[in-house]
Amino acid sequence: MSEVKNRPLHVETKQDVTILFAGDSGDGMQLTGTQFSETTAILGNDLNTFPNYPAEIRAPAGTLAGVSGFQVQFGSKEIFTPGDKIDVLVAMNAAALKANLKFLKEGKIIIANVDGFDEKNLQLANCKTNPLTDGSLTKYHVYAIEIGKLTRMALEGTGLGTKEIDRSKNMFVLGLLFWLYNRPLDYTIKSIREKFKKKPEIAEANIKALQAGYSYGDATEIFTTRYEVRKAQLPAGTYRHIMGNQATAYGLIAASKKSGLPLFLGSYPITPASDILHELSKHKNFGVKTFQAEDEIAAMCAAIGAAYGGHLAATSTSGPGMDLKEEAIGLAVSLELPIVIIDVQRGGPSTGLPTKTEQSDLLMAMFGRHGESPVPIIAANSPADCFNAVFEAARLAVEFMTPVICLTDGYIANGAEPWRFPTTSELPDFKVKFAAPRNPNDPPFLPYKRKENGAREWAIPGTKGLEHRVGGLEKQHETGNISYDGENHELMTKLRAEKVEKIANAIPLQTIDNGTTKGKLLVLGWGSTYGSIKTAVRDLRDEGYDVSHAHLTYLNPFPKNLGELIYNFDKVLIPELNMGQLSRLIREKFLVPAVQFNKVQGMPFTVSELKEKIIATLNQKEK
Amino acid sequence: MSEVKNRPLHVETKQDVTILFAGDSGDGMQLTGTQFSETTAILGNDLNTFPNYPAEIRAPAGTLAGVSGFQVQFGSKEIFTPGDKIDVLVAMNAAALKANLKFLKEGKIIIANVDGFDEKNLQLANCKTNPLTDGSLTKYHVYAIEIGKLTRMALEGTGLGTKEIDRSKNMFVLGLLFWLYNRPLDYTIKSIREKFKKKPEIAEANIKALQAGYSYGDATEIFTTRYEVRKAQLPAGTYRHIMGNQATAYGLIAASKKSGLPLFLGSYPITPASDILHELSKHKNFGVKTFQAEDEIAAMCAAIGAAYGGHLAATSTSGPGMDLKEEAIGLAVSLELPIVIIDVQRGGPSTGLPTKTEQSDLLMAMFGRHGESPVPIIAANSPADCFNAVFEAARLAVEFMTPVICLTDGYIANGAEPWRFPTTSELPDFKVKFAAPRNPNDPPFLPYKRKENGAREWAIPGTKGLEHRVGGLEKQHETGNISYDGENHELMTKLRAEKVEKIANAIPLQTIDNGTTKGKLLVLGWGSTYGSIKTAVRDLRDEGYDVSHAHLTYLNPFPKNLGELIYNFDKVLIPELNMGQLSRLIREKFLVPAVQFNKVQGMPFTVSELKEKIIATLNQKEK
Amino acid sequence: MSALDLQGNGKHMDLPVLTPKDFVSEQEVRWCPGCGDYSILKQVQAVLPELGVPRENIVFVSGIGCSSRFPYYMETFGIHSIHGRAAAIATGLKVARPDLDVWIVGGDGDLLSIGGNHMLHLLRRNLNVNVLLFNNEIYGLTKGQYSPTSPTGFVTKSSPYGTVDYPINPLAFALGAGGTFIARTMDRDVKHLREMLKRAHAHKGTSFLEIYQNCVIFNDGAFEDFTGKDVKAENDLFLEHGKPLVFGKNNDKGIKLFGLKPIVVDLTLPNVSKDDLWIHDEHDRTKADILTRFFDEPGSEHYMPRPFGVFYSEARFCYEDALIDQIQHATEKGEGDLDALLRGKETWTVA
Amino acid sequence: MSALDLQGNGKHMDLPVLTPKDFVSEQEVRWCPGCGDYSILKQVQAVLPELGVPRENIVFVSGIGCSSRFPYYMETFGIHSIHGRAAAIATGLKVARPDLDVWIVGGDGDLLSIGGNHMLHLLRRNLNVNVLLFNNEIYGLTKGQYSPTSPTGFVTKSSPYGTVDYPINPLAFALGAGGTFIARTMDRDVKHLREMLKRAHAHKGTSFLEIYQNCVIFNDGAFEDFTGKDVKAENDLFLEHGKPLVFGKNNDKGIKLFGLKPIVVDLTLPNVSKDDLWIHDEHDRTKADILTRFFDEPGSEHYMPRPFGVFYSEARFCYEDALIDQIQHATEKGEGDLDALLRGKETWTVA
Ligand SMILES: Cc1ncc(C[n+]2csc(CCOP(=O)(O)OP(=O)(O)O)c2C)c(N)n1
Ligand SMILES: Cc1ncc(C[n+]2csc(CCOP(=O)(O)OP(=O)(O)O)c2C)c(N)n1
Ligand code: SF4
Ligand code: SF4
Ligand SMILES: [Mg+2]
Ligand SMILES: [Mg+2]
Repeated sequence: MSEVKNRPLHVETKQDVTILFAGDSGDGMQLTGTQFSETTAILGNDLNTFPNYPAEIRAPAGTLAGVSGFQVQFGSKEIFTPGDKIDVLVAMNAAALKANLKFLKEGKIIIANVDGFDEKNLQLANCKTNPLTDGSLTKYHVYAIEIGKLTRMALEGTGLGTKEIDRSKNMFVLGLLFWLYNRPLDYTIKSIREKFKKKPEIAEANIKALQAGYSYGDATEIFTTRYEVRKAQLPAGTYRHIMGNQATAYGLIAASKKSGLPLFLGSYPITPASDILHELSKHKNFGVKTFQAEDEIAAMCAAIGAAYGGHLAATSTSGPGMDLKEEAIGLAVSLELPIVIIDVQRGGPSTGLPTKTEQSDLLMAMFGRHGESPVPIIAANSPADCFNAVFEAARLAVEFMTPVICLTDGYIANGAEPWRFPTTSELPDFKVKFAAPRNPNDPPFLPYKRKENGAREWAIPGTKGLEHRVGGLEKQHETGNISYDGENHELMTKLRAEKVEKIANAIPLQTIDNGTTKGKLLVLGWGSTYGSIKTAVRDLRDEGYDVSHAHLTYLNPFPKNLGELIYNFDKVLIPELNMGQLSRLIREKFLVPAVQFNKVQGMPFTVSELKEKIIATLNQKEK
Repeated sequence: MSEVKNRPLHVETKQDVTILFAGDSGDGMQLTGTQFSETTAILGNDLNTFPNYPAEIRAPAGTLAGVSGFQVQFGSKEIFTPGDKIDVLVAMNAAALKANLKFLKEGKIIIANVDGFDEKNLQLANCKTNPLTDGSLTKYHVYAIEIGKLTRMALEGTGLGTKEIDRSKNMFVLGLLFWLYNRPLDYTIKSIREKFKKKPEIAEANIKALQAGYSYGDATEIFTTRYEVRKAQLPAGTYRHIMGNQATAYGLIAASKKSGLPLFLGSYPITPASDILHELSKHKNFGVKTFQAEDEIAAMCAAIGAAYGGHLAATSTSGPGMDLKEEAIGLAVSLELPIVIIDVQRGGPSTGLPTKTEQSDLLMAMFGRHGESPVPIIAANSPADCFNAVFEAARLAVEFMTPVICLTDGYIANGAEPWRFPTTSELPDFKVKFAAPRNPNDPPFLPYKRKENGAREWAIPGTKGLEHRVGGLEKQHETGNISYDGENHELMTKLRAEKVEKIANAIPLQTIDNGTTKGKLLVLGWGSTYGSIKTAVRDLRDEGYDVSHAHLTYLNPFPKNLGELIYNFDKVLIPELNMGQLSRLIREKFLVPAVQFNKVQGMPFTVSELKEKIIATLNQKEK
Repeated sequence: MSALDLQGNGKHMDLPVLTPKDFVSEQEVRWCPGCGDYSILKQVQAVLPELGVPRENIVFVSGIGCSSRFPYYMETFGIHSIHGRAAAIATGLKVARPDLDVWIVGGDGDLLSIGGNHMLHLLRRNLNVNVLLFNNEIYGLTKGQYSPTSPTGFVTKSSPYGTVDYPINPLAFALGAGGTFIARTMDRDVKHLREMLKRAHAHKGTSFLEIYQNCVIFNDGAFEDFTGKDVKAENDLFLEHGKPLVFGKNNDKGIKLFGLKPIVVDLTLPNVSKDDLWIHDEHDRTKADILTRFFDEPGSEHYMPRPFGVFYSEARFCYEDALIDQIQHATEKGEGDLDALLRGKETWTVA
Repeated sequence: MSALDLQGNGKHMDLPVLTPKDFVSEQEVRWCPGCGDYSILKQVQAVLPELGVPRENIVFVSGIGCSSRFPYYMETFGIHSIHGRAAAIATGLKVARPDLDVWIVGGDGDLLSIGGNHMLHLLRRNLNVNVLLFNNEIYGLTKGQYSPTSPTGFVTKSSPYGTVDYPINPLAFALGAGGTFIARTMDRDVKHLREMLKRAHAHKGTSFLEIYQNCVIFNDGAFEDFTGKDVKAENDLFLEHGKPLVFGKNNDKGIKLFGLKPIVVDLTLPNVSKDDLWIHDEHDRTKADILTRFFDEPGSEHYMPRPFGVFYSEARFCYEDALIDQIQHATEKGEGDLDALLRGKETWTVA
């Protein structure tokens, strides 16, 4: 090991940096990335992350299929995406390099684990020659480091086996990156100690490796530059780091508190939604009841049962599970019970690309049930926004006595960002008033009598004098008795539709996120494309283009002023990670020839492809 | 019994007549109506029928809820609907009269069974006074006949018990109607003998009652007019009488013959689709395999298994069952296997109005699955047309290797009409060529290599050298191997969508059913509204209105010329038995402000309400 | 009322004395005249007042089918849901509200065909609910297709050549699924029916009660061998805990275990004694299993009479109790603080 | 090839001699290193060549899960379908093509949680297919939630406080569902595994084979008591038809029936003889039922060893055979004439 000495170091200040930690599934890249991000967040940078891992639990080690990546963009300006192209590629083996080199900017850094480029690894990655030595990487700054070996040296004498020692090499890399970007180790050290509470020897080994990596950066002369990324100018407030599914879980707990209703989640595990179930099952001290059902049908039905019983009921799933829930969602529409249905969208159709992202369940959310059964839809636009979306879904569900579908997707569900979290007192209350008990002499209870907003009363069992029956057959207006009368059916169909339409009165008007309220081009997005569109439009506006950005949270009903807002622009461009689902709704509703921009590659939009499309759209002559 | 004598009889010729046989669920009105219709069809009248019965198996006798009706319109002109208003109301009890009087034209006939208006029946029907005697029916010709008593008299001495005798009173009525409209008894006599093959004494009693009714008409002097309805000028050919679900079953058997594939139906009973299962399970001599599954998911999945095995696979259900099938339909989209999915739509949402009709599953058929999973859709427009629709669905499924949804609804599924049935040789062949066996030295088999029309080959187990795996995960182009590659996913998504789009090349262009190819107003319909729209437009064109009618069979993809055709009209009006589902698709696709006309009352459109709407639309100034 | 009383324990002060009539809802009953469902409805209405549960704490949950109309006729809370899902809905309801008295009602198609999986998982989870399976061996509401309990060869609308399905044995299924209370009764023996309803209610855990129910329209007389006045005594075996298995018009037949094989013995023969007979033990899972397979047709060679009564009962923890326990434990250690949760472990402040 | 050969009877002339390698597909196997699935895959590939079935007549059908990737690795026909539906798809396939050799592969979640109902109905219908249940008592693919076979109290991602679910007993369930072949084996005893695969294949009807499978990542060592070299002999009971129930390192323990109660006896004691032991009888449904409940934890008081082998087998007609029979009978009476069908009984002609 080279001696530690003070050497002249160049310090470069950066506005933003994108790092991709890539390695084999077993290399612990997700943990490394998370730790780097959390420390970076605490330092006050804005950031955005994107984990991208294979569908297999342990894809074959060393192969391209087994590569697991964690991308983080952080900066001193506001960051809305994990970055298009990367500045630093950490490649723990040959496959990780090969799979990701195309994303690396020219002239930028590769930190390669030499031990991951031995013959076996090269073969597994289908490399004929070793890229570290065959001259193919001359366009980049390559730091080829024997990370495995160095880690082993650092941990010599700890008494741990080679297997355990090798597991720490990700900490060595992390330490090195912390040195390179001048970040303190203490947060990670604390986390490691907590994680390995029961195995202190493992904890200490990991910490040693971390420190060794840091020292290595300090000591070796191969690094001549260190980088500084200043604090971001974020809105004032207290921040934390949060992942999308976690925010969703918290949103439900918050809604439970604010409504005064105990929370019930019926769910069946499915990627990428399972973490919502996992997170909520931890919080039994909030009185949260999680029920892992035998399937998605049972999960939805159990939520119906719990809602009928007066709980704040929710169910969480992804596409294939949504298909299965549809019949029961139709029942909830007919029963007019409040249920929050969370669909963490993933690549379809069928099993599709389970670990990749897509926005292709919007039309199913709108129309996925037989008969006329309208359901309100809300979409989250970032990891932290999952909290707001699901909280709002719960509020509307309870206020309007209706199931509400809340759409997130794999990208934001697994992604993370700093979150200026609210305090309890900042969150709106929506305490529920159940239907009151009645005396034998009171007029008969009318379970389907409606309030002004179109909602019926929530009449829960255990309430004296409210005995009544509900069901999926058409109900007589007000009494709720079975009715086969045609005109009554039309009336009820209209009342159910109107109730959903009336939600437009209870939600904010649509605003322009960035830009002017009139102009040449409106880019209209929804859901997880927020960050990319925001960044692209911001950049182009800086460059002087006449383009504005509006982003929909409410997909059904639309905000009341949406048409007006769209008509104020010459053109509207709708980028979506599907084949044009919001486009269909907008075209149908407002009869405007929306320009579509669609991508279904399991990945978010890059900012640059959006910019290109926006410019092309602006330049295109009306046909 | 009064003597039979020759008396002067007025004979009136009618172009069309609508009769409603109405009675208690136990009164056998469905049978009576069917017998009348079949005899009438054989006589050469055109006709259209509409059975309308309660959801209960045996709703409480005598009540309004228990009323069962069978409406038939027949005539010497072409008949496309069961008639808006009725000319003859047969009312077997007070409830039947009360429930249906509003449909009777002024000045027309009521044939009432006096025995059904005793105190008990009046009470059950919530009648304070007896309408037969309280003077409230002066606007009609009322024939109050003691049908029960007369039947008992006729069957005296047969040795049958009162209960059995009373069951024959519907035959008395039928005989009377046969006399009134001058129809022969022989067809019905033959049917009765067949039906009660094993109980000849019951058969003879029914025949006696039938003849007694006929003689009663002849003998009594209360009828002074007899009616004649001449043969209709139908297109030349040989006709039979057919019900919708039966036609659907026959269409599948015909497709099985014409494709050379054994037929497999996986189904789970549900109103109003069960009769397809019932009918097909009778035809084991055609090699038809019917599988009554444990639920709709299993039914659809079994169809997938059978299709994979090389059968012509189908599944039949109604709305709630469709919800459940959606996940498996998505799998079929991904596997690219041919399956005919029949949805006999009924009133929704949820359990809704199970025995009533509606057209509200179109958008679910389009968008009911997560992810991008396009499925072709075909709709039948009349009972007999169910045959064509399902046959065409099978042809397209096999030719394009895709599931195809075939929409019918409760109205046409249970309705009946004369059918100029095809001969086997008139039906197009679509013999299937499975992928050929391969030798070990042949290049590897590519299960997802596509033919020009976008379809892959059908490679069935048992074929040497074709061993391969398929699944719901995204597949690599051509090889079909699992692929998580983003660009491949986009390619496959597009290829699947294009394949469905290419069906537009394999279907006829849209024609104008009635009217001109340019004009003021196009009435655009789909499915079971055909008859009502056709009649309304024909009548209005006769009155000189500038209105034309086009009716869609192909809902996805639309015929290639549909846009052009629509743009040739100043306005387009879309009447649907839903809240505007085709309207949404047309507005979205062609950006035209289609005028909606919606009804969800569990009943078809009446011709008169359509006419009114058409005239109003023509008169309305452009806004 | 603005909050949820989770502490409700099913016992209320000053209960008004209720009568069967108090459980009759306003809805007109719409089964076919003569349907076995009427009798079951009546007996349930007769038994409920005796259970001491306030009317507003009772919920009937059903799916779709003739039998599933049941909740509409009960003046209690009720959900007539979708086909096959009653058990799943009841599970959510009971987990949310252990204070309620939850009854699941459904047909053989609803609970065992489309709803079989939810039944399986309900039985193993052992929520404290009561399941009334109206077994008429037919699909009534959809007008006569065979059901999973229909005998092989049965000719119905969907099986004109006779079914080729081998039927489910509902009680054997329930036992295999881990059910803790398994019993059988019939629509026509109202006394036995009432007793079984009470036993089912008294059991803590999922009570699975199969009720032979006659569908007069599509499967009339399916159980005539067991419910018919004249034949009943010879074909039915009424189980009583601790009593020997005796049946026959004159109580002249008994059942003995010959190794693991049950055989019928003639008690009138000199060397046959009641003391040798199988003594019914509700808690013996093996005996219960053998009893579920007393399924011969009357008249067959090794004929066994059809058992009625409680086949099996077992004390086992209920899902909802264990869950509530966990919540209580967790809450005792400190109720959740939303602000602390949202804040998390690490925060930073931007001025 | 343009038509379907329905006459195929599974036996072909001139079969090339196949080896296990011929059943290895090109697809890279992607289970975690050390996963029990590898062993099962290998033994299936080893056994298939011995069965005499042409490769192209074999179809593996699975749902979703780690285990459900199985078909991809087999050089046969295969469908990797959707979660829980393999049994339903296989049913349609087998009804359409009785000539094929159909195998269903899946995990405890796939076949018993979401897919439980299809399994129930497959078992009672008794189609001639083979079910391989890879029981690892966990959801592997979704990264470690409890499954319906996980023991109560199990701490997993979705049960941080321990599960409150009472587990399914898969073999008791299968027996209660009317299964005709019920067996258990394990990933690590490759000889026994091979034998069971052959027995399952040989059985005509639905063969239900539970395979204890170790998930190294999320539930490592779940079956260590039964598969571990050192402990196996003391904890496992290998069933052989007609043989007494003997186990223990030195075959020194036996099982005796004391009435209906099984007890463990020490064969080294002087007055204990092998002749008194329970003789295994595959066709005894009651014995099979008792065996399915040998489920104590090693070391518990009335400890029973865990049985492996064929618990039960029964000859019963298969659904598809009965259906094909009906079709043949109907066809013999006269094949369907489409023109006659379309024409119906009554027609009239318009000139
Ligand atoms: C999803 C769905 N599938 C099918 C049906 C149609 N359906 C209603 S009830 C029923 C079965 C009725 O039989 P059972 O459950 O035995 O009840 P019973 O009428 O005999 O009391 C069926 C198939 C439905 N309503 N929903
Ligand atoms: C409809 C649906 N729900 C949920 C899932 C997610 N899912 C995939 S596999 C699986 C369970 C895996 O466990 P198991 O069947 O025991 O197989 P193992 O991975 O343990 O072999 C789940 C819940 C899915 N793919 N589809
Ligand atoms: S059809 Fe059968 S089960 Fe249904 S109400 Fe009538 S008699 Fe009862
Ligand atoms: S997660 Fe478990 S079951 Fe799945 S492949 Fe890995 S070891 Fe096997
Ligand atoms: Mg039934
Ligand atoms: Mg598992």
